[in-house]
Amino acid sequence: MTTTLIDTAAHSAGHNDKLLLPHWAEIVKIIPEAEGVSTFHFRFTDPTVQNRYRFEPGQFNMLYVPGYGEAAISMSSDLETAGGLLVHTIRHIGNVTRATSRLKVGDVVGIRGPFGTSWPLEAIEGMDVVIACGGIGLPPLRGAIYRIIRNRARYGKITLLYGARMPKDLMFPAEYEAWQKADIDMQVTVDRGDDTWTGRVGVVPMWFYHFRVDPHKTAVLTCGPEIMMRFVIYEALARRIPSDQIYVSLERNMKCGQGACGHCQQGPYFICKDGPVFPFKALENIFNVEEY
Amino acid sequence: MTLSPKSSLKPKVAVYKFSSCDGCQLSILNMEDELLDIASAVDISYFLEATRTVKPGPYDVGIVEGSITTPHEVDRIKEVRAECKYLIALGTCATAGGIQALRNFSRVDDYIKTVYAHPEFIHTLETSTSIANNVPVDLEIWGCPVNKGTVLEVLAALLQNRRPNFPPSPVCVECKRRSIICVAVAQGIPCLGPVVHGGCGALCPANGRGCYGCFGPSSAGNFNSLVNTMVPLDRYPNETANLLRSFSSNSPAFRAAADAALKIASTKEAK
Amino acid sequence: MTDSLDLKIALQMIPWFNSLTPEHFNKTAELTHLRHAKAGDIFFREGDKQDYVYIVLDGRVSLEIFVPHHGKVRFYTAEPFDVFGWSSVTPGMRQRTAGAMAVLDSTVACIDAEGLRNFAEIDHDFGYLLMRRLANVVASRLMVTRLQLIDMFAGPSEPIND
Amino acid sequence: MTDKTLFIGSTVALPKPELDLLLADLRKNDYQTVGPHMQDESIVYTKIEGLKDLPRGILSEQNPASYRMLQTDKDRYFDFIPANQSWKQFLFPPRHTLFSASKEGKWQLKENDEPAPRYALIGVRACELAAINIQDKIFLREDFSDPIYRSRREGLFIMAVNCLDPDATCFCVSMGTGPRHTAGFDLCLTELDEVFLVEVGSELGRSMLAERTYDLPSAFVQNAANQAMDRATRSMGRTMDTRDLPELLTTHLDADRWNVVSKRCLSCTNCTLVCPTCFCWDAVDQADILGKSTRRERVWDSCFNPNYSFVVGGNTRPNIRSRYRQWLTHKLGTWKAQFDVLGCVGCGRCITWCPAGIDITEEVAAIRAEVNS
Repeated sequence: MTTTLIDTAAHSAGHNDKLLLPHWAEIVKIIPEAEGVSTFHFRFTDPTVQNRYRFEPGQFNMLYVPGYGEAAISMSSDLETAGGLLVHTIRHIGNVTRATSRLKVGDVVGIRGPFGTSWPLEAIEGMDVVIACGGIGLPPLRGAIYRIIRNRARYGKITLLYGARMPKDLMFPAEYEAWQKADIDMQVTVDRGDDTWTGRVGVVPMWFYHFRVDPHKTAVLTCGPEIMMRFVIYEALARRIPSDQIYVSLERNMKCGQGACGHCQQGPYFICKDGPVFPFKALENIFNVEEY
Repeated sequence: MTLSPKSSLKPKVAVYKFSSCDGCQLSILNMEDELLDIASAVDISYFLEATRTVKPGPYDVGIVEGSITTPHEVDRIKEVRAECKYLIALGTCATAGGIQALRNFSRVDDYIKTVYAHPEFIHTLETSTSIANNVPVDLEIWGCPVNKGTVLEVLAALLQNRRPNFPPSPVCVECKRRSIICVAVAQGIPCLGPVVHGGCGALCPANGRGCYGCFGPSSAGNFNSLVNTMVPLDRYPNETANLLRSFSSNSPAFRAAADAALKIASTKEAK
Repeated sequence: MTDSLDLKIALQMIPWFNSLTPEHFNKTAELTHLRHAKAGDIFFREGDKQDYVYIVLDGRVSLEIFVPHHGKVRFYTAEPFDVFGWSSVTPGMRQRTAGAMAVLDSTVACIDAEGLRNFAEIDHDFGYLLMRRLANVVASRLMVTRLQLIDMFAGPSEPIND
Repeated sequence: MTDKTLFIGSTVALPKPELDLLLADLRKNDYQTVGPHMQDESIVYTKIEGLKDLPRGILSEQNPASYRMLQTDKDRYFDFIPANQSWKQFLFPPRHTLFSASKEGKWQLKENDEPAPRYALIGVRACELAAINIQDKIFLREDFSDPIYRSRREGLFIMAVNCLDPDATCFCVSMGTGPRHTAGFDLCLTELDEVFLVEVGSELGRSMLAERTYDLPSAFVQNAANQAMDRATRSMGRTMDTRDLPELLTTHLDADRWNVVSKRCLSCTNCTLVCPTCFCWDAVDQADILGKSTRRERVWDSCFNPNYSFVVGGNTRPNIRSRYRQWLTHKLGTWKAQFDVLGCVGCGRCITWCPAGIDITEEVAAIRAEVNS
């Protein structure tokens, strides 16, 4: 059997006997975030499902739009913050995700889940945490940020490194102030700034050049384009942060979410069930192999 | 491309014919069960094969059957392109030049002299070429003739603003999903299936024939290996080369593969 | 006097200066002056030929190129202890290829590049340390540039299969 | 009069015509009897009623990219080696509708509640049973149980048959899966010229066989069967050195051999689709033109399909080299980490049915040689 790397939350939607059969969920709210990105709040139409549904930040659902198909999307909040609703921040670039961009409040989609492993929020208690994310990689970490803020005293220094292409592409800018107030060191950077941008211009891994970390008590959570994560990992390892304290969220083509359809395999793992969140230690031999 | 059947104006669709046998247009007309739904979703504004009533352009979607073989057609396809927002090349004539592209491999004058009593009246081009060789095309539907299910799926996808569901998997996938026995392995029949875009439902292998490649090259095909694999199975001289030089002969991948097949055969002969 | 004391204290904060011998440190300090810039102040413009290399002590300085039809594009910000204007120290020093402007109120150490180059010529031990530091700066800048060049946050070029 | 009481583990001699009655009994017990049948110059697995449907006197001759049948006049039915079809198609069907959805006001789901067919598989070889056991580990896990597979697997009757005449592409001995059955069947046949020796493997098998007329096998017959099976074990067409296989492959992802094989590989998916253990599938929607109804279907997929590994930004395995490497390193490497077994049973289908004749045993040997050189 595959080694379970992280203690995951038990699957709560009980789909074992109903293969790929989604539950309908109604759109309660839509918030435009940036160009081509919006956040959807969903409520299951079946109250039993709604009440039973639990997940941990970092996990994902399969969203189904009838006629279009399914897409794997991470939760971008946690249940407590969202008042029990399911929150997904979706970038409308694929067949299914573009279809969601045309949905309105009151429309329904199918949801299966939750699937996969979650951010190791308990395991890293007592540590300094560097959250390094880019682009659409922040939403899968937002639930973790909320969770950390609620239990702020249990963690050391928290730094959020967040990069985007341009200032207008930044997700959730309205929340940065609150996060800052919760004693999160916000290090926001863009690839290209304009005249009005007084923040940092550069890339996320650059932060490591400017700040010292205590490798033994620092955990890194990273999510974003694989190339960005590669450099974050490289910089973190160069600062002697152990590879089992660096957590990576991977993305692959997924059809089932249950390690059965085969699509998301990388090396010995099914990214959908053994991941998406892995300690980098588990990926050391496969992460940088070209086209593997 | 966004078409919405919900808007008060249904998208206007035009169907054109160039050099072809009309078989692909017939595939559209053959959708008896679905024609009512289609008519309720789109406005067939120009379709001479079906009706003489013509509504003026411009059109939202143009569906073009046939290849470009005359100077007149070269001009006309430009007009068609200009009056259609979204242009679909329908069938292998439109996507690769069709069977009439065989002329590209010889001298067209010789044919004309042989066939016509008064060759001076014939105005034709040296070559038969695809629509995309002449004007930009938004989508190509391969097949000789096209699979009507594919045409429906494309129309549905356009109306629903999604990617049409015809993955670039080879014909072999369709054979195996239908439990059809591989004709190449079990009967030694040359078959282009491994490198041909699926979509026909493995029609020929299901009838004990090798794939003729009328759905054109699949994006992942290994043509070199195909030629090395199939030429040794040839039951008569140049069988594999002839398969490659049939319906889709003028697609670049098939052209190169046919040349390679002929080369292997001639080296063998020399030995 | 006070100014030079301030300067030395400021320079001691920079990690690289800590690794210098007292002689090298003092010599470099002699070539350096502090500049307190207000947000919006310009350090240099594209095409300038002034001859300083800078180290940010506090604040933020942006490097920008004017691109016709796009206005000023900020492609890098120098943060505390970052070096900018480093090409002044390289042997083939030409004119500035980008502009530098303080985006926040900033304190910047300005080092006379010609003096630095001359000192490095005379004292190769110092020259080695200087060039080693510079190589690191250039390497990190190159890494950043590559990542920006990849445009990794841009949408996919091919349709995605979901 | 000898004691003819049957136990699990008993072996009896069944006159060949009795097989017809045995299959009829199975059908009376609501089983669909499926087994080998000649069709399209090959053997397929399809509905059969009795001996008349079985390939009488047929021998097979398999080589890379070639399957041929030889007709003999022998009154024997299981001397051929199975062709491209495997029992996978009955337990994990190539196409299966998952549900349909239609929009009448709101979207409504309609599950596919078609009852699972109850199959009696007639003529399952040892390598094929091993393959079923491997797919059990994939589809019937503690954390995931595939309802389509499970419902078909639970109702399954397995009439196994011992292989006596392996072909040139067989290597089940190397994989430790055959040619002789050891367990996991309801009944197991060993075919002799005159009779079937039938071993009882389960209570269900015992009860089905108990109705038939049979004899206790003579020592001579038993001996003949054992000799035939020993001969089969010694006449494997191919071998594969499985020592340290997962490590060998997963630590040599940069071997030059991947480049060599990628020049031959057609990326046509045949090896994966004929493989009795390959389990990849895709799920696709088929919507009507008005977008008011759709059917979601599960279909066999393959890691060689160009769309298989698409993610935002492109294909993670854009080349044939990376796709072939994924297949082989999974099948003979990481499969072990995932399911505690290798994904290959040595049936040789991928060798026979690869149009380019790529030989998995040869590829492994080549990588081993490259690594050791």
